[in-house]
Amino acid sequence: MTAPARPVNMHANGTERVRKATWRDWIMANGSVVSIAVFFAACCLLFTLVTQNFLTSPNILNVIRQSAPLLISAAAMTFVITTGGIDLSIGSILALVASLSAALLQLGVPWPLVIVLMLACGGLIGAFQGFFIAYEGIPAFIVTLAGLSVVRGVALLITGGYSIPIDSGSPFVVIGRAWVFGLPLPAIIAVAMLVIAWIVFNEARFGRYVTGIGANAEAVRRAGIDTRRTTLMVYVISGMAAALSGIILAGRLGSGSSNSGQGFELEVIAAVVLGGTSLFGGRGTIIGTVLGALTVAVLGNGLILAHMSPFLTPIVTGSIILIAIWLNFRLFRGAIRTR
Amino acid sequence: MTAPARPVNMHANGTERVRKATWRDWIMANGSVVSIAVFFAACCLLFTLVTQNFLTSPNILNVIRQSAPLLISAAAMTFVITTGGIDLSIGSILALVASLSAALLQLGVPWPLVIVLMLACGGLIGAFQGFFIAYEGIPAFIVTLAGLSVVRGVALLITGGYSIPIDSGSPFVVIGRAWVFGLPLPAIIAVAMLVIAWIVFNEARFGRYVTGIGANAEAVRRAGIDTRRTTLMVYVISGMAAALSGIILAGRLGSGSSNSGQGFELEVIAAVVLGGTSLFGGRGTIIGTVLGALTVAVLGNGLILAHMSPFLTPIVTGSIILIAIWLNFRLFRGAIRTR
Amino acid sequence: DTLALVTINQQALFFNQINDGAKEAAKAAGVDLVIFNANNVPSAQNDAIETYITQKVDGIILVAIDVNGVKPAITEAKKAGIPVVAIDAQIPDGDNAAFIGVDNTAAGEEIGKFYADYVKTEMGGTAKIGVIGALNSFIQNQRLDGFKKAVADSGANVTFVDTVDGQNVQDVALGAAENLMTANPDMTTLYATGEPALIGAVSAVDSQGRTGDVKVFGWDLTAQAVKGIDEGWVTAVVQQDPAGEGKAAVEALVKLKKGESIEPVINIPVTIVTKDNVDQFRGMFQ
Amino acid sequence: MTLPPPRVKMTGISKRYGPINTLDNVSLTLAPGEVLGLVGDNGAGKSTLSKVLSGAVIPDSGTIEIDGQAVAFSSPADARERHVEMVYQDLSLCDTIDVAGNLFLGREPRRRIAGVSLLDKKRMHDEARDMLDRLGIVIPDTRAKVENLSGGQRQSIAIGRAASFEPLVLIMDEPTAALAVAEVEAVLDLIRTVSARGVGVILITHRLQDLFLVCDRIQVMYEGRNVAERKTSETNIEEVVDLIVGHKFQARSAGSAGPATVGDAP
Amino acid sequence: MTLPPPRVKMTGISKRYGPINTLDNVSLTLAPGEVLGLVGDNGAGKSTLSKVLSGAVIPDSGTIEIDGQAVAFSSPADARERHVEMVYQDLSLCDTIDVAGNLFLGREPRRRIAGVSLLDKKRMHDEARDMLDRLGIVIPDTRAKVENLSGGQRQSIAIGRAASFEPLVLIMDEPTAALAVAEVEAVLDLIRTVSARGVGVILITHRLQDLFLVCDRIQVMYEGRNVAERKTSETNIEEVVDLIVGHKFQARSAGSAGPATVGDAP
Ligand SMILES: Nc1ncnc2c1ncn2[C@@H]1O[C@H](COP(=O)(O)OP(=O)(O)OP(=O)(O)O)[C@@H](O)[C@H]1O
Ligand SMILES: Nc1ncnc2c1ncn2[C@@H]1O[C@H](COP(=O)(O)OP(=O)(O)OP(=O)(O)O)[C@@H](O)[C@H]1O
Ligand SMILES: O[C@@H]1[C@H](O)[C@H](O)CO[C@H]1O
Ligand SMILES: [Mg+2]
Ligand SMILES: [Mg+2]
Repeated sequence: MTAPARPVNMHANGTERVRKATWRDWIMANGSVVSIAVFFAACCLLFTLVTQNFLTSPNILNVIRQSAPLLISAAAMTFVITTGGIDLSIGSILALVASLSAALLQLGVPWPLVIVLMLACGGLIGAFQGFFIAYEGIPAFIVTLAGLSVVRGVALLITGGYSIPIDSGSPFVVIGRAWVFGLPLPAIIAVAMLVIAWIVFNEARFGRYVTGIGANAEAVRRAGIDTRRTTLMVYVISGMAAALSGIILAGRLGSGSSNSGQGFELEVIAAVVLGGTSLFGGRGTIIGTVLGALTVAVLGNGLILAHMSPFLTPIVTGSIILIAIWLNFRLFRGAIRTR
Repeated sequence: MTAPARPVNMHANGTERVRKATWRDWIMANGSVVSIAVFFAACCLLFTLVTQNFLTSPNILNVIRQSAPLLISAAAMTFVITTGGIDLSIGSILALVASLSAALLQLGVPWPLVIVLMLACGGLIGAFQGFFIAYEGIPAFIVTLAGLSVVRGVALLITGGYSIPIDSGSPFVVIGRAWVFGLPLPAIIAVAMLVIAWIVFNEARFGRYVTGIGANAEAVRRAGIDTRRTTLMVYVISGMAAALSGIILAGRLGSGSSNSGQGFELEVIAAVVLGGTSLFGGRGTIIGTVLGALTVAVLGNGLILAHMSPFLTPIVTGSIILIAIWLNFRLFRGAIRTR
Repeated sequence: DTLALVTINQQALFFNQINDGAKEAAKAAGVDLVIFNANNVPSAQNDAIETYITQKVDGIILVAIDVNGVKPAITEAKKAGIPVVAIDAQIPDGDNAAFIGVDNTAAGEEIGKFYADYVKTEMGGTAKIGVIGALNSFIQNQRLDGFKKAVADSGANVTFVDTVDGQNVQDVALGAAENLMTANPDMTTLYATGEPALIGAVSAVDSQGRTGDVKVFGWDLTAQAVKGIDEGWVTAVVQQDPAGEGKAAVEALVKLKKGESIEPVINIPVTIVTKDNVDQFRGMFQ
Repeated sequence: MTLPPPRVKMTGISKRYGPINTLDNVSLTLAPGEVLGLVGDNGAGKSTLSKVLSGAVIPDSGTIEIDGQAVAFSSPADARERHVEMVYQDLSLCDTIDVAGNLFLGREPRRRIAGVSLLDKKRMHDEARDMLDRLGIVIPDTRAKVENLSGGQRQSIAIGRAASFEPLVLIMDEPTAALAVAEVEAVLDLIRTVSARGVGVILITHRLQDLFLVCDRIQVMYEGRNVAERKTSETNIEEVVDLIVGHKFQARSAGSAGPATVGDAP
Repeated sequence: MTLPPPRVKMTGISKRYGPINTLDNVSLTLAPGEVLGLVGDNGAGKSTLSKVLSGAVIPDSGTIEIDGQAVAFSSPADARERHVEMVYQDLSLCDTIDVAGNLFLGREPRRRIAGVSLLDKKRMHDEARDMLDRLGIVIPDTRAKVENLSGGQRQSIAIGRAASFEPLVLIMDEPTAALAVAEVEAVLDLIRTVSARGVGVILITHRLQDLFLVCDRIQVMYEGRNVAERKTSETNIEEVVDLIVGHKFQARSAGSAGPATVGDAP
């Protein structure tokens, strides 16, 4: 089993077959992330030039603070989508957690307990859905669509449709509003979560198996890995991330309402897909997701700063995204189609 | 190249290896369609028992009339999803067509022209999106999400946020309201569309290539088929179906509003997936889609008839779907997991 | 007897208060009330009305999303001998037996006039105003139109800076309101056309630390709005009487059933809630 | 009288994927009715070169002539129009389509019913059964989806498809890799039959003994380059092995004599 | 003194997929250090039988004993716990994961950083390089995603993975189908090495000449049943061919002598 050394090579050696990888190769290999990064930078540049307030630190901090729930949930959704799954229930979990935490605080439950209970609640809903998906083999789309309906229904039932105020003196609202070292606390939480997500996704076994399941679940199973547990965990993570988003949002709004987070799931999925993660599974990127989410947030912020008419906003937003992605696909085409 | 005849078989022949396929084999092989059919039947039975009016012909006709747009768009969406794509823009196209046709009728454009223009408009939007998806290789989710935003924005711009009435004397409203041979015209249109969709999907080359593209697009391309044109066409069909749905809806409501069809895309996708078409492409069924759409419609109708509290409706709807699909997966497990 | 109430959604307090008022009145009158929530989907309201017609309910209360789009269903109901009472949004030339609610354009003008007077007396006659609207809501558009008209007529020196779309969802409204304030640092007043928009506006002013220099005007009280009024930076809120509307609708249908006649338009007046009269509403939000 | 031009003439074909130079100035010619064996180490570039000829890969540079006429294939459809057919190494089957559907993919027989042209499924299944029988492959049901078939059954379908398109050039990329002994014989027979009809065949295989049963000529690739070409009648397995490996090598598994050890390892 | 129990003893294994009886009462034994050749026609059931042993397929009936102890595998993880490793015919690679990641899938080396255990990527790539070199396969970059590799390169990765898990039973389902000549020799060498260490090896292959280079015993399957078993020393290629095909058959491509025609066709 020793390597067959090749002492007397019979073939005249031509040029070296493999050249050193250049930065161009790197860009092509990471086309989707580079593409969204370029797009993000272009948006920022545009708004900096067009508006006066975009590139001011209060505005930047605002954008990050506003997008904390989006960033956190999108990082979790990257795991879900990379396994080839989807989680449509996160907007509803966010609403349930927001209303339930407001209700519990009103009942006098101490705020640290509320936070722990709410994270557990999100994780439990995720585990429940994950069970049907991973162990019973029901398509994630159906399970989480049912979850979307049921969970928001429960939120509605709890609040009776009323939005429940949270006393602005409660330390709970601090999570949504406080500033620490000149930075908004939600932003700090979001960055911490993103760093953890990046490490788990890229540097830990778990992330490796998540990618593997999306690429070829049967191969991962045959490698002796408990793919069902991994898949279930992914939905637990997603549920907990949605719960954390709900806590931050309730704190920021100072109220819990079953109305929150409508369409949140679509916004999150859009951020993830925009970042280059494939809905077919097997290809995910946390960096891309962060850029995708920030792009969505910056577009929303910048168009208002640019005094865009609200009637034109949806038209312009959609067009910008399409045109920019298109240009990037043209530039980095080599990366996408290697025929 | 003659078949090697096997005159002197050296192996004692045991029992025949392949037995005749039984009905049980058939059920297992068509597990997902059988499963939704059973579920649909169970829902109908339940509502017949629980409510007085469910199984009356006016109610049944009502349900079919109401679900005509859903059925038509779901049939088209089955093609889209079977190629491995998705079309999120259909709710917006429906809204645009509804508002635009109301606006055009108000301007005095003759109704047959309005219909032709609107179908062309839907097809054109579909072709535009299909171009980016099929020829430029941009993920369908991103393209049609941008489309969703832009198209609804245009509808909003046209109506200014108000709804535009259609004169109830106009023959246009006939499309949504007329009865022909004791049947509602929208239902007749829907059935005709479904029959055509079934034939094209199962009995024509086009449907074959649609399935093939979802299963292995490169294999279909290597077979010399123009996969890009086929893919583009699928979005044209979807756009035209959404336009037809919009025409029927505008006729039925006698009004065009940029608000119509909110979340329609999700409802349509849910019907398709519930019917057993795979979001990963390659496996689609028109019969399943019809059953899926009717199930969604019957659940909505039956729960109203049963006077379900609006607080419980989302909870009950979601739970019924989940539990029923789960039971069916358990019963027909063999069909889904052949390990 | 069974009455059916078809509503828009259950995520705005306003609609739930209609439900509560109607439920109570139904109980008092000894009739059953069933409620259908259309979840913001216009055609779902038609579907529900048609279903109730086949079921032959005795009356329908309707909070319409698309006021034109529900007309055929109302006509059907009328043909089937089922009276329909519209709440909150009037049906133009509709076959409904009655309308109960606020004249949104008129009330928009009312708060607009109040606003203009406030600018003249308290702000030296000039102000810049940003609007948080819900472009997808027919009546909220009317409220904005009425408001703008009254302000223009008043001759006050008011500049409308930007209108942002809160889409009738709290968190969307919040983000939009925050960005609106960043975009217009010199903005001195805010107008929110409905409940989610106002909650978003109030949270935004609070979180941006602008309670000192931005005055908020809007529609529909909530606990947060009451607090803002107490603290002095929410100036005026148009309060409708949704529970009263629900109650009136049930009572009207009961009357019709008895063969009595009712007014085709029952205007429920609005109250402009300020620091002076907020106490009488406080009880609703404990 | 001039010689007839070769059926296929590929000149100076190069293709780079990122840092790796997959094909470096490769040429290939094929006469009508000739069977060319294309061999080389794993990763030598055989599949990529043949995909260039089938239109599935577009080369960075180089020219292709078919029957003396320059062509530029921008898709497999173009190559197919010139009657170039290929059995791909990855088989290129649609897993969720049935056996007959895969065999006929792209040229489904149709019949007209009330003016509309629909698939003639009965004919598809009947003819599919014939094709399979001819290749001697046992597949119980032409209505079975190919995803559940065994490796060899899948490969047979890919071969059956390419062979029955009436090609002028037939490229087979390791067509017998998964086949059992009788099926291999059937494929070799098939190659002999079609080449006798004037079809040019390119056979890529690692079963070197097969080369000597059907090929007229053998072309060897090494790390993306042409390195040698031999008439089958003028070489033997030992030389071909050495050419593929790049140095003296003894491989009993290739059918050559001698002990099965690495020739020059200590 | 009693004889040691066989390493593997499968008895009465049956498996039905819908109408087709894929395995019908099949048995198999394997001694420690033995190399068993499992052969049969395409679709005979070889892959299904070996998947039963690797835990990837759950049989309808039948028993498995490992070292005399009854086991019931409900997943590949169970089989792996008993040190049964398999090279699957479809390779079972994750296309979007790199070469090293696929080689180490399921037992990635890790290092602790600040108390958290993270992938030791450097070690993975270094060891991956060693493993590949040992198998004599040329893959320029262990960071390349496997989706872009050639057929033979992919197969080498699947083999490298199974072999380096220190198995007691190693099942190889057509491991050399896509390999070039030197790589085939390396795999045969590998089989000899591991069996000498006491590993029981099941080799499924259609390259019949290889059987005689490494196998101790040959088991033949036909249409889902056991039909014959021979010591390698007591049979020859011709007999094995006849057993596989089910009747007298001459196949020159199998390495047997005589003209390459179907024995009994007219
Ligand atoms: N799409 C692609 N992207 C990147 N590299 C590629 C691509 N296709 C092929 N390669 C590389 O080009 C080289 C040649 O591959 P090819 O498949 O042509 O080899 P081959 O001679 O057919 O080998 P085998 O005998 O193993 O099938 C390999 O190193 C492979 O990794
Ligand atoms: N999951 C499945 N569903 C239905 N049929 C199956 C399934 N798996 C295998 N079969 C059938 O069982 C039979 C045996 O397949 P198997 O893959 O075991 O054959 P094999 O002996 O390995 O053949 P080959 O030499 O071609 O690889 C085939 O006819 C195949 O179609
Ligand atoms: O009148 C109501 C309330 O003001 C609420 O804002 C929701 O929308 C309107 O229909
Ligand atoms: Mg190859
Ligand atoms: Mg096999």
